[in-house]
Amino acid sequence: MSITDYILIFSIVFVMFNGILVSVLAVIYGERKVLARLQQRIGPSRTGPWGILQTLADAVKLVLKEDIRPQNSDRIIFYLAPLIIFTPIFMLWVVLPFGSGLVLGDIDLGLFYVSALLGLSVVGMVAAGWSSNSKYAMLGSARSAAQLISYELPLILSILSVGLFAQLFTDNPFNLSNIVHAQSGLPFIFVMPLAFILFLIGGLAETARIPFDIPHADEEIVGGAFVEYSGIRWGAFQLSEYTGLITMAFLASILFLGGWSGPFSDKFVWLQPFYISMKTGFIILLAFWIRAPLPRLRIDQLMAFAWKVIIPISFANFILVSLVVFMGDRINLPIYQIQLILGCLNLVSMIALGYLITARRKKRLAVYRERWGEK
Amino acid sequence: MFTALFLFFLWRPISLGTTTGLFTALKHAFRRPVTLQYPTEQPLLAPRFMAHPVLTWDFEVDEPYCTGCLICMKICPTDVITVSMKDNEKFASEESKRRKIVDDFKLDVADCIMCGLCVDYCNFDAIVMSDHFDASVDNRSNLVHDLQTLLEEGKGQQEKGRWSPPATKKSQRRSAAQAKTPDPSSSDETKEQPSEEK
Amino acid sequence: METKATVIRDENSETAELRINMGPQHPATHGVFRMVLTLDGERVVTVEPHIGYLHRGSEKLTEGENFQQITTLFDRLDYISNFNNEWVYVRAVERAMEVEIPERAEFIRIILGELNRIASHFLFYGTYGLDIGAMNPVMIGFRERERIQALFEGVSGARMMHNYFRVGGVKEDLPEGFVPAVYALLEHLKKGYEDARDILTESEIFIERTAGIGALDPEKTLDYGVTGPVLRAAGVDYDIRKADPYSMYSDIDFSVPLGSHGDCYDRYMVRMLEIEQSIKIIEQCVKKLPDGPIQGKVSRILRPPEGDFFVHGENPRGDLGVYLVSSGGTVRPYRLKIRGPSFSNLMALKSMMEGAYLADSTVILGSLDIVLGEVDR
Amino acid sequence: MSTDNFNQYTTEEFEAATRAVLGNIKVTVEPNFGELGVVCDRSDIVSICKILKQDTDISMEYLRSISVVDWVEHMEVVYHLSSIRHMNRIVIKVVVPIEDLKIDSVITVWSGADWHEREGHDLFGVEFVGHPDMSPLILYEGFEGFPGRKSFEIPVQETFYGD
Repeated sequence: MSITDYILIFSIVFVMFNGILVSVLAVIYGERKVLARLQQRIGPSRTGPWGILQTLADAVKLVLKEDIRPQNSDRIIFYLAPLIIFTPIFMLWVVLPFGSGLVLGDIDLGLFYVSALLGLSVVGMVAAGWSSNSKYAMLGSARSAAQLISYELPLILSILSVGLFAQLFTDNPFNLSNIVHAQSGLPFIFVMPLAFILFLIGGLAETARIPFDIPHADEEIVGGAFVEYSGIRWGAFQLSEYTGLITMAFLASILFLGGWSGPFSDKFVWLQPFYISMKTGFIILLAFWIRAPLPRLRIDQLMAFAWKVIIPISFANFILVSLVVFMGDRINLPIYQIQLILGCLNLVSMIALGYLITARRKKRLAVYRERWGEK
Repeated sequence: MFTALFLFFLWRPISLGTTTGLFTALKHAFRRPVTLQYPTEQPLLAPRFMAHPVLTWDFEVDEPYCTGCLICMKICPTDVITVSMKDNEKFASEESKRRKIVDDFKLDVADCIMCGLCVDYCNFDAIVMSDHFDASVDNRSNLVHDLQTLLEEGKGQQEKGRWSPPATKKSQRRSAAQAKTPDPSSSDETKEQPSEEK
Repeated sequence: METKATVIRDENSETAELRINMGPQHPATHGVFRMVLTLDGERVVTVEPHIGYLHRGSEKLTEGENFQQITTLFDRLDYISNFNNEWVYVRAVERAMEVEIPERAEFIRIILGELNRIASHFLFYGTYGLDIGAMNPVMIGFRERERIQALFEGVSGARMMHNYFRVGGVKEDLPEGFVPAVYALLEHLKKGYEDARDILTESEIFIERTAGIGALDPEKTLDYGVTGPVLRAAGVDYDIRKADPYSMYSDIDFSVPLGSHGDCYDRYMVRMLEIEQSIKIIEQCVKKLPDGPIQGKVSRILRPPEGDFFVHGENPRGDLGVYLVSSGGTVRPYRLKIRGPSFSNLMALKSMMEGAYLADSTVILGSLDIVLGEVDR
Repeated sequence: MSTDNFNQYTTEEFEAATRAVLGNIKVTVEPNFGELGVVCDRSDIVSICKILKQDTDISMEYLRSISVVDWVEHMEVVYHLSSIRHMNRIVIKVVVPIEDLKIDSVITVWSGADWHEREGHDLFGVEFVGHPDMSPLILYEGFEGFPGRKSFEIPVQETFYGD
């Protein structure tokens, strides 16, 4: 490689890195603003016009803050943990396509790469919690280890079902760009809404957002694994949290919402990043909305939900998709028919599940109705 | 057709508890915020609002109403008032009816709990609760208000009309046990009640 | 559902119990309360409450204050329900001095006291939502409480530390336009109550988190001297407004919501339904509000006769009792003991929390709705 | 638990019933400002409390508070009891001599006596014999003196105004 290549790579990485940082600032600002509106407040309004510089001001404050390390903490791991948690999330962005051809590394096993890196952040969490020499941090890291590992399964299973289905369209179904190309006709959300919902739930849990924010649980263990961190190291954790959220939303829009494709996206290439960021933004907004009124689950309920509800459904969904794809391929059905069959099966199973869950929810609600309902 | 199907099959699972909460939150997003942007928007204080007490000025005789009778000092639950009295020079020249007048008056706002007992118990209506709520200073010793400061603040309060002249108020208190106080503390809903819907 | 579960251990593995210190600086301990939890994984094995961080010696201070000045101390006991505190204190002195209180003053006291109860319960709603992790409730709770406080400011001049109730009546008459303002406020409160209910009451996650958690049976609640909504959630019909009616409560039509299981969910529901009942009481009182004097005949210097008097009233948190010992003819009480409801309610914490999850510890503590100003005094 | 099934006593009836229940024990039973006052010896306090709680006619199941009053020559421990079924109230007053500030703990009767007794020990130095844990509740460990007592001087603290 010549020197110009290095400069090119460096400048691309520089631009992407800073682009992600800026978008994290924007997402944090957006979260504060949206949450404020959902709570009938105004939100940040003083720093800059409409307070848009608020997160920047916070970031500057974090940089200027004293970097404190607890006395008996493990020095090396304590300093390493933010990096461990920080790096894999950013490495994900290598394979995420912003448009047709607009991707750093268009590797064939993109889906595997993504699922491998998604599992890495738990190492950083455990490292941070263990090295802090704080009981709260240790509880938090234990919680996040349990939660992240449990919810990885449904997440990866739903990702794989997308890969399975994309097999019908392309030879390289695990390439993210190919997956997007496969959705130029019909986004996968209409074909397999079940997988989409599973992905959303898994993604919310992976990014530890309400109602699954048990690893942080401000009211119980005051922030979890990174209680003892301060200044920019704490900022690194926060940064990777929100980058994780953006990544999840981005992945969801690539895997299920058709990525960059949209009206006229073939004609005007500049529309493609716009479309994909719109879709990402929509999913992020959804996460904000869910955050506002919902209480947090308890750890045992969360685990029960993962292992008793979500993971069986994910397996069933995976088997359903693979069966339909396999059979459809075998009897040479046209793709639209396979899509129709899978969509209908998904809808039916969703309705069935809906009723099952309703029965379960009613059992919960019966507590209210029996005790306090109208007599 | 699809909508009908959707409603028929999916509405029931959706319309339960948690979802109601989600939609309630969404409803709030379209209401006017209840925030009061404090330094730019000043709160509307009630006429009865109580910040620390200040002393009033008798413009007719050009002297304070306070005679330094010490009752506020005695009734103060946190002992923040220190008063001393002196002979009134204007009484000798028959300008004033007050035989004694306040000599020194110290109020420690840092410890004042704004209970209003001193105003209640003052026999000469010489003390009044101000509406000076943002009393922060950069040094605690600045929170000890002396006679001059209190009188100046009191004059400001009198100009704002937060205080009625003693003749009426004194008789009011006398008859307080019998009659309803006609103190025109007009609107009580002082904080604005923002209309809920957008 | 079952909180008291046995912990299954692998005999070969070595486990250690973890002692963590929750508080006095912890976001969910509602003030400067501290508890030392011994954890087995996520389970709480023992809990050791520590109080006293906010001890200001209120009882001792009263011995050096005049009877008029003590009201200010009572404002600062349970700083969420100030009117109710003042009320119990002035009733104690009135009981000692046998003062007749004019009817208008009584109605003013009931209206303000019940409004304060609503404010307190809304605050509970907000903080309880936050304890469980929901963010919206706290804004709704504070929004409605703010409205009530704005009305209080118009009446007494202060938003929290009112010092408005006097022995024999109230400080000054209600401001003009109070009645329409109360009606407008009640309309807002009803709407706010509906918002509050929609977000938490029927939410499955909320029910999942609270139902069956921290249950106390009636015998145990009484054994610990627990009162207020926590007692009524256990199904014991004991509301001092009904059981030992004071003021004009015997003339007012209202019901006492009762729970059946005594768990956190019932406590929440009892408080929420009490908001409804309080609104009902206020509506009746505003309708009945007579004209007339607001201050009974009391001398300016209060000298209760010799004797000891125990007066209690139904605070939002329970049974606030004031034990007033007067040595006769003095302007200061000889001894004044305050029996705070939160103080007794907190004693039951141990039996509720042991065996529960760590995450439940804040839920249980929140459901007691303690105010440390009253626990430590 | 409701009040319907139980008799509502008048004051006199209740006084008589209490007297009858406490038949063997040497006590003075007389009205005390709207409540029923029982003055007893300090050695009898636990047995009296047990009887009052367990007797179905009295059933003082709710201990409202335990107060200590410092009368300089002696201390007085005052128990306020209440019955939720009957809505009756009893005040038990026990004199404890200043030389020997000891009284039996009633924690075996009501668990709710726990912190009240610890508080009494903290502020007045009354020792409740039989209480499992008499460590300071409200005051910090190592606090000198008993701040509830009349003899305790509140230390005067000068307000600090900085420069």
